[in-house]
Amino acid sequence: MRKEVPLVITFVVAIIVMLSAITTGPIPGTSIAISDLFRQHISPWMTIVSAFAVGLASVNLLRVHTRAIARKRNDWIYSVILIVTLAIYAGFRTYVELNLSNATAAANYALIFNNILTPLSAAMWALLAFYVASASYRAFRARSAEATVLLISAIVVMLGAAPVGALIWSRFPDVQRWLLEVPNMTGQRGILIGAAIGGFVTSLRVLLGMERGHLGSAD
Amino acid sequence: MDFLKKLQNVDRRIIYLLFVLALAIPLIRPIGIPLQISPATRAVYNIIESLDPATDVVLLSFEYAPGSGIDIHAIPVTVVEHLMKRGLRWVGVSFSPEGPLMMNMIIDDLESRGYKYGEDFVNLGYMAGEENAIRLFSLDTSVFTTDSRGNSVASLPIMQGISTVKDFAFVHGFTSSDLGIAGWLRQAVDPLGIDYAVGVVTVSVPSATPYYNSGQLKGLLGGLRGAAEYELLIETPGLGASMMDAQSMGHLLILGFILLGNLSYLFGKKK
Amino acid sequence: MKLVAGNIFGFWMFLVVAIFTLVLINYSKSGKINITLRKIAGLEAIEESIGRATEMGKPIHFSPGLGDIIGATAAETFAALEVLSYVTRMSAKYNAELVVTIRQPNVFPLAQESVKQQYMAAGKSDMFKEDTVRFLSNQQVAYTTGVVGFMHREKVAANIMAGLYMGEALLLAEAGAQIGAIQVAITASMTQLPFFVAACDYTIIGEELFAAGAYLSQDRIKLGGIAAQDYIKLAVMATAVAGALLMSSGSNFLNRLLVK
Amino acid sequence: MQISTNIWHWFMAASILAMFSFLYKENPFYRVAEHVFVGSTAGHALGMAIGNIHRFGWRPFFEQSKYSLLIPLVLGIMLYARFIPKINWVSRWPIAFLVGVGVGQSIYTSLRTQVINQTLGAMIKIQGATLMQTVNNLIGILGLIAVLTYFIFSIQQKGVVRRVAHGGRWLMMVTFGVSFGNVVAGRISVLLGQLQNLLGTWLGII
Repeated sequence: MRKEVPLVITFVVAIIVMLSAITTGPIPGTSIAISDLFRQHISPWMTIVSAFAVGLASVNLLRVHTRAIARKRNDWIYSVILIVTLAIYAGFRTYVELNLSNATAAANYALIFNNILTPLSAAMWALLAFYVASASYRAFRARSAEATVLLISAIVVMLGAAPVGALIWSRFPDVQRWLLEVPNMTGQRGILIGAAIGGFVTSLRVLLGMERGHLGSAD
Repeated sequence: MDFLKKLQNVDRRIIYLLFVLALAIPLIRPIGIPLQISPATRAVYNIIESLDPATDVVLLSFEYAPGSGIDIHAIPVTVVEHLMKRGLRWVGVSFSPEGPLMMNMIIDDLESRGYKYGEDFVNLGYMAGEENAIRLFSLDTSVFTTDSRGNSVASLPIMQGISTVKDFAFVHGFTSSDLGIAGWLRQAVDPLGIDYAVGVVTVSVPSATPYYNSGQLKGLLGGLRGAAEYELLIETPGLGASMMDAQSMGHLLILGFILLGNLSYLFGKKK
Repeated sequence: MKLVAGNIFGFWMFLVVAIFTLVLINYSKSGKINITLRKIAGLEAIEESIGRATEMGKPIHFSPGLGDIIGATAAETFAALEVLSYVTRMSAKYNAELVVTIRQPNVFPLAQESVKQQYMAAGKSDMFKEDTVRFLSNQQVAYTTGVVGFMHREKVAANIMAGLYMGEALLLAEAGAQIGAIQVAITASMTQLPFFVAACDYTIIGEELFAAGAYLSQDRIKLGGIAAQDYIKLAVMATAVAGALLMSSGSNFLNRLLVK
Repeated sequence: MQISTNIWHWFMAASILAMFSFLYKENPFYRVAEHVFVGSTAGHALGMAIGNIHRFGWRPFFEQSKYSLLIPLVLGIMLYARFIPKINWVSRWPIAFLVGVGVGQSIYTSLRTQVINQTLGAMIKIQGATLMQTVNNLIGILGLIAVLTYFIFSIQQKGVVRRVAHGGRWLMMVTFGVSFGNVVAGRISVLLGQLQNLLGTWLGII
């Protein structure tokens, strides 16, 4: 029972979700269409279960950091910072969510969201530009024929994408477009098809319970 | 050739410094390099030009987080500007948690200019469940009972006559991941046959291009460059246009790095 | 109940392919066919990198990617979790500390359960701790910031990244490169592959992600699945060529059949 | 030049500088920014999750008598059974549910939308209006075969197979190069946005 129930749940839910996208009309012998079953039940259920999963994950985050504080590990002060900010944001956001008509609260939340979270996020993201610069210096080297191919197509695309490229040679944008639409598209298509086939077989194994590391073994 | 050897192992911090200078200088003193407009950008412009402000409502879907910055945010800013110029109404929705807040940054600006929330535009808020939620919303827009401000969606003037995604004249997405596009195509565009265009971060342009070529996407705006092109089309320069020079310099410097890196590598190897 | 137009061919093909895959899996399971996989350079490096982590007394970091188990990315994440099983087994074998960081809350319970089970199976339950699998943040940049900080502070010896990656890939890979960790990236995320190629020691590309589980475990069921993947690919190639030839000779019969 | 007097602009500048300081080396400023960032986003998600449970579960259950919502509410609570060793196993039911949704969404679509549609994309008339188009079309079909050949695992790469697979690898390298070239522009844009914030919004020199 402990082993079978989860497998049955996965199988039944998966079949409903799958058929809901591609069938119309009621299930024979009933008046319910699978797509309605999905729309009215499975989908909102999933939103709710996912939300509980966020809670579970947050409990883990809190436990990891409260332990760090309790044991006075190096840098425990940072764990305090994390827990305090988490509590403030979670508390405030919850209040906003439960009182949607309170526009002032929403506006104040937007203030601490836009002005703290947005710059942090964008600043971290901006580090990528520096890393691209240093990676292009250190790592993009013509070590082999393959690496050279990668290098040349990257250079052509860069010249085609920036307005300055067209000033150097007016055809750069055309060559860039050709690379993008012919070899790039073909390569992408191959990778996409391969990965989709791999994904299909992997999903099939999960569907039929052949892959169940995540469900644990019998105990 | 000691110099080349040293060059091969130059401290990465020097590279960082050079890079920041190359971008900051043209930002302070722009040069004015001309810009070509791509057909995919023009396609979006033409669609919006062809809509009728009296009857048509546009759906905008925001699926990006603040982290992607202006590379994506500049796109909805200019597209919304175009909609407003033409007097078109729009409904905003989001399937990524930070989307509504990004949308509000645009809405705040519109409200300060006198446009009316609920009549000219509305922010329905965020719905969890990613692809799943896209499908649910596409089949029945009333899954949002209240908007992001707690108003009853059914009572909003702009929502009258809208019950599925097919009731919108045009759908434009803004997404920072490939999944956003694939999700919309799978769940709404292909099965329901709606007109859909999308603005993406520059990184996603290669993976989005096949969808544009196959006609599944009616238009494609790629990153800050796409925004800059669009700003030119609607003749309202904004964030994108002001930064194209610095972007060119950044490109040149990176090309220079690649070249220098390879030269020092080749000479270093010969020794 | 009827199939929606556009899915008739797709649905029957789905059934045919699924049954065919099951037959091959069963043949492989019962030993009727033996499948030997070609070498996938890089997957062997995982064990080596874990061995080195043990020598250095530093932890291994594993990330199952940024994908969720709901939506289109499900399969990539499942494939990454298969790699995680192997990494956990190796960590148990070499007594190397493993830390798994998680972005998607839905993936968290799966990864935790999976790691716990593998340690139990290896008789090393005590190696599993509350902070072995750590949720950081579901905001992708915040997750990345957390991972980068963690890798720098703990000076991880090996960094193994499997599954779906987005823009932050280079942040993760550069952080690993700066602290000198051996890095193995296993992903089908096309836009990020060039950065992994540049900054990682080993990069495993595209469908290889889905073959990794079978390759590492040599499990007969999984190997059977790989054989099925190969036949499906051959069928795709044949269809594409036949379709192109038919189109060139003026018939769009095959194209119409596929969209039925 | 006019330095901003808005407190939030100063905070924004501090965030950017804290993150950028990491370029020099890992340091306490970065650590503070990192922990604030992880904490705030995790808190935001938690608040949103509670909101979703309330909006899509709690309220419809009590106010609209949608009693079937008891199922996900119970499943959700079952996730927490993992903290109680004796009934640990029930936490696998909600996991099984989530996995089911995931598999159901991806299994058919990966075949229909990706494999079939992409194969269709390759099934085009080879002879084009111009020689260039014909060449492009040939690259399209032959390139696809080469890339797929590279991904064949159960045949050893020898002889012709090896050569075709190699061709596939080369084509993929072009693809990666294109991706890299495109990414560069995007990354620069994001950094430009930050420089604009620092130099314009905060320092007021542009």
